[in-house]
Amino acid sequence: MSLALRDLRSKSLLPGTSACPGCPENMAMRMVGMALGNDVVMVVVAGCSSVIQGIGPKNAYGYPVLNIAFAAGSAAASGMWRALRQRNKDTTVVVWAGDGGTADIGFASLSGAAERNENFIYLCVDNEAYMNSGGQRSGSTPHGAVTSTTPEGKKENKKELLFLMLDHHIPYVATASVGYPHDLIDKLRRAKNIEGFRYIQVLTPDPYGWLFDPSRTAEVAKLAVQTCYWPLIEVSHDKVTVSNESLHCLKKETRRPLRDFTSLQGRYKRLSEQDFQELEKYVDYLWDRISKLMD
Amino acid sequence: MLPNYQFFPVSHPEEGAGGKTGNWRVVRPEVTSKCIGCNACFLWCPEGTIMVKGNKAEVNYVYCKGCGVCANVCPVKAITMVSEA
Amino acid sequence: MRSSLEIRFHGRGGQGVVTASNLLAVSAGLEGLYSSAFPIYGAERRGAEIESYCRISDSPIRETSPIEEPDVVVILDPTLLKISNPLKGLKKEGKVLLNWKQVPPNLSSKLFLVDATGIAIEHKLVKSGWPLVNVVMLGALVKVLGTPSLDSLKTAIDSEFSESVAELNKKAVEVAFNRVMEVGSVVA
Amino acid sequence: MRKIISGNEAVALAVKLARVGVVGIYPITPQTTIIEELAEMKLRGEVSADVVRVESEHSAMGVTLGAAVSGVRAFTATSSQGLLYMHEMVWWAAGSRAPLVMVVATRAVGAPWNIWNENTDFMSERDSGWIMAFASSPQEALDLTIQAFRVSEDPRVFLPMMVGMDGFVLSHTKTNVYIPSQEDVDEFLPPRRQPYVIDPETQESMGNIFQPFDYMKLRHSIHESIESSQDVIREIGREYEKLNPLSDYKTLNVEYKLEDADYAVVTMGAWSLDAMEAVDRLRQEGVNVGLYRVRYIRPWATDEIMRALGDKKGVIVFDRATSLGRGGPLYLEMKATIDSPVKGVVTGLGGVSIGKKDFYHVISKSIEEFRFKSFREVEWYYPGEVKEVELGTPRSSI
Repeated sequence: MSLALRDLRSKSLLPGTSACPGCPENMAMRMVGMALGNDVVMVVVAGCSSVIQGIGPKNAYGYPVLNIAFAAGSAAASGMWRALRQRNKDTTVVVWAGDGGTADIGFASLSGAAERNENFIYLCVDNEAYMNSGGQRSGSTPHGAVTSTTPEGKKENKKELLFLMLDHHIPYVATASVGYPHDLIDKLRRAKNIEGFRYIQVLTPDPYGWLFDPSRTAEVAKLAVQTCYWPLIEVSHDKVTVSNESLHCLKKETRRPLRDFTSLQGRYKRLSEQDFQELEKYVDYLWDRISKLMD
Repeated sequence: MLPNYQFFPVSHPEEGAGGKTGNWRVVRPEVTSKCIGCNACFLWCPEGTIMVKGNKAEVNYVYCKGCGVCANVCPVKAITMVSEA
Repeated sequence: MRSSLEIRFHGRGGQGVVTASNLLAVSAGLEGLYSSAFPIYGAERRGAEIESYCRISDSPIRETSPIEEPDVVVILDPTLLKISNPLKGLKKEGKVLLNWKQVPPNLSSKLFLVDATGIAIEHKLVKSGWPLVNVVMLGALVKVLGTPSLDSLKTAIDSEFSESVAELNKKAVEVAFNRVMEVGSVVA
Repeated sequence: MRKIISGNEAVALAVKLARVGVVGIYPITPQTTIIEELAEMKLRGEVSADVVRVESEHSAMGVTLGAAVSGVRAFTATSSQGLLYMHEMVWWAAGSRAPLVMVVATRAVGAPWNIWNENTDFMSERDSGWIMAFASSPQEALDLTIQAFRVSEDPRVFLPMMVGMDGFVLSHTKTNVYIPSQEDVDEFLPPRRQPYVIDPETQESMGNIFQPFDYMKLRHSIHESIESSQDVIREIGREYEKLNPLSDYKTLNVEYKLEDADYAVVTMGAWSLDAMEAVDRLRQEGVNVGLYRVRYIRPWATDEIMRALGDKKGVIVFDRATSLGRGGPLYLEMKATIDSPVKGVVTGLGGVSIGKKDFYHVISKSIEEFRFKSFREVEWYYPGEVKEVELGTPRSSI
């Protein structure tokens, strides 16, 4: 799965954005550009990306963007692709939302659009908290993570959007990580050629919310996959594929220790032994369910 | 024939929408002769400010924020972070 | 001077009271008259008392409020006479059209009777066990009112129902038109 | 063509005639039959619009806005709680300067549950930056909905437009409606115009962060657009008379027997017609009274209103809506516009039925009060037996 450089020109993001240094969402946005080409419009819901675009009348994103209220991304995209189709355009419509806009406030409109099998790609950039407003807990925050609203460490597990979206019977569901650009780019390219609702959730480790050195963003994104905290999986028309980078996770014995992932991050500073076991149980459970999917 | 009171918050793609972000930098990436032009830095640069030209990575210092991701992902450690001080 | 008619329908939820007033309005509209029809709005359920209204005029209708002093009261279900007063506010010379076989006691008004239930059953206009008397009553009503014509009513029925249902209803309204009887002012 | 149809059917027909591209629909009484009718039309192949059955009103406006900014005519409709749930998106649509049209079949706002007519839902959006018209008949609901697309897509305006109509009283009343021909509507509505299009060809984006100065400039621009829309509405209204020769849209608002009147009644919506009956009766009795029907809440026709009402000895404003703690919104607007004595009457809330007799009673009583210069600023009027005094605030004696 190698991609030549000429395939990887990206016009989705122009230098001089308002993102924090080391921003994983910017990485993902550039990869979207590498994958999808130019015939793309975006709906960006409230979140870091509303700010990252910079100050109007300039825009750091190379794609036309409709910025919209927090809960309205999937709805707006539903109207947009229909309007473009009526105007005989083959444009790919992409919703770009964070985990708050996906798992929490935007979930009703996401679920509605998925149930209607609307024809667009929904990209959730999951940094596991409300990072734009200062790192508050979201439904996607993992067990044990300290956030500005869970200073004690979150007591509940991460909401399983992967499985929730699978239960919507949509043609394409995938997870990816900015640690593995080729995997993400391949998935986006496959998704582009599928009609109907396509959901991709990309892990975007945030150095400022997860509390690690920003130079290590890509490294943490890889570690999440290697320690099997984050799966790379694709379900395309019910065909389940676990990416090569994640195959070792199917067996518990071959997984890299979860500590290698958690110990790098300040957000797990309050992680007790019991919390850690809870997190490990979560990983076991995750892969049990994935194994069952593959049967 | 748009009346002069009309104003629409429309924006267009342009570099530097967040300002001259090179000013944010406290450490700068410097590409040494060890560079093999593999494009890892290009792939992961969050700002799109590093490009391989003629088998060697070049940094756009106008906008590079000095996050150090490029140095971290370089497989041959060809990028060193140098203080701006 | 404007000439206008105000008709109030009384029935139970599920009897098609609203459809009746709508169809009357449509029939009048077909003759170039002004008309308006609307029900008492609410979350009425099957069996509950229901009122709907129809105004017919030769000039534009301005009033939008429920009819308090009707020229004609149409009662689709005689049992309503026991539980409420459908005749409230009826004008002095006002008329009552009642779906019943017999003359009710204590009904002080110019009364017209038609056995719409019987006619509905005769014409197999029954749904979920309930005779569909609403349209049948209109056949009698246009006779009582003198306007709109039976033909306009039939045209309105064609626009409202599928062909087979329309045919049954058109036959039924004709029967009702011919069978309605004036029983005169009944004074208690 | 003339037909006996309901207000909701009239609106659905207007949407069809305007060749709308995308309709976002979500049910709520009493608006629902609009969207049911549209879905039926779609099934019968009478409209080519995409009818999107969304999962909430918030999404209904999301779909409508998304379609509008990407280049097609878009429409939605709602009522009451639905409009309130949509509120955020209503503002977003105006800030995005998106030409689109929404019909609001008005209904009271909970709690408690009440499905009957009241205009507070509609009136509560008057600061949102929309053009807002209110119909008084199913005919006007159809006419204003067609005109709304034209107004909304005019470069001097470029704002969404909301058409209100009284829930049930208009939405469900079947009456005579003149339906213009498709050819006439096609000629009346030019091809879609909008300030920008979200499309790879244009590379235009909408709504990222703007600096405070620019933000204020945008708000000012919306304000100016609403003000300037008065001329646009009058111009379009005159042109609309070609479609419906019996219509009168030369002015934003409508006067009735006002010219020589000493006293004026101000109303909005369906009950204006009932009030006209009362005015006629009072005229017969020699009372010098006329009526002013507000058709546009935004723009607010200050000049028209000052000309019509500026010299009256007393103006009685009927509100079927509240700005709780201050009376009725129409009363407040009127009071801020003219120097004549203004009395506000709040009534007809939550479906309380008000007919010509009630108008006759309140108007004659109020005129007496004006004559003795002892009118109450805001009166809550209950028809029938309920005594207002029962609801008076008890004053503590300690």
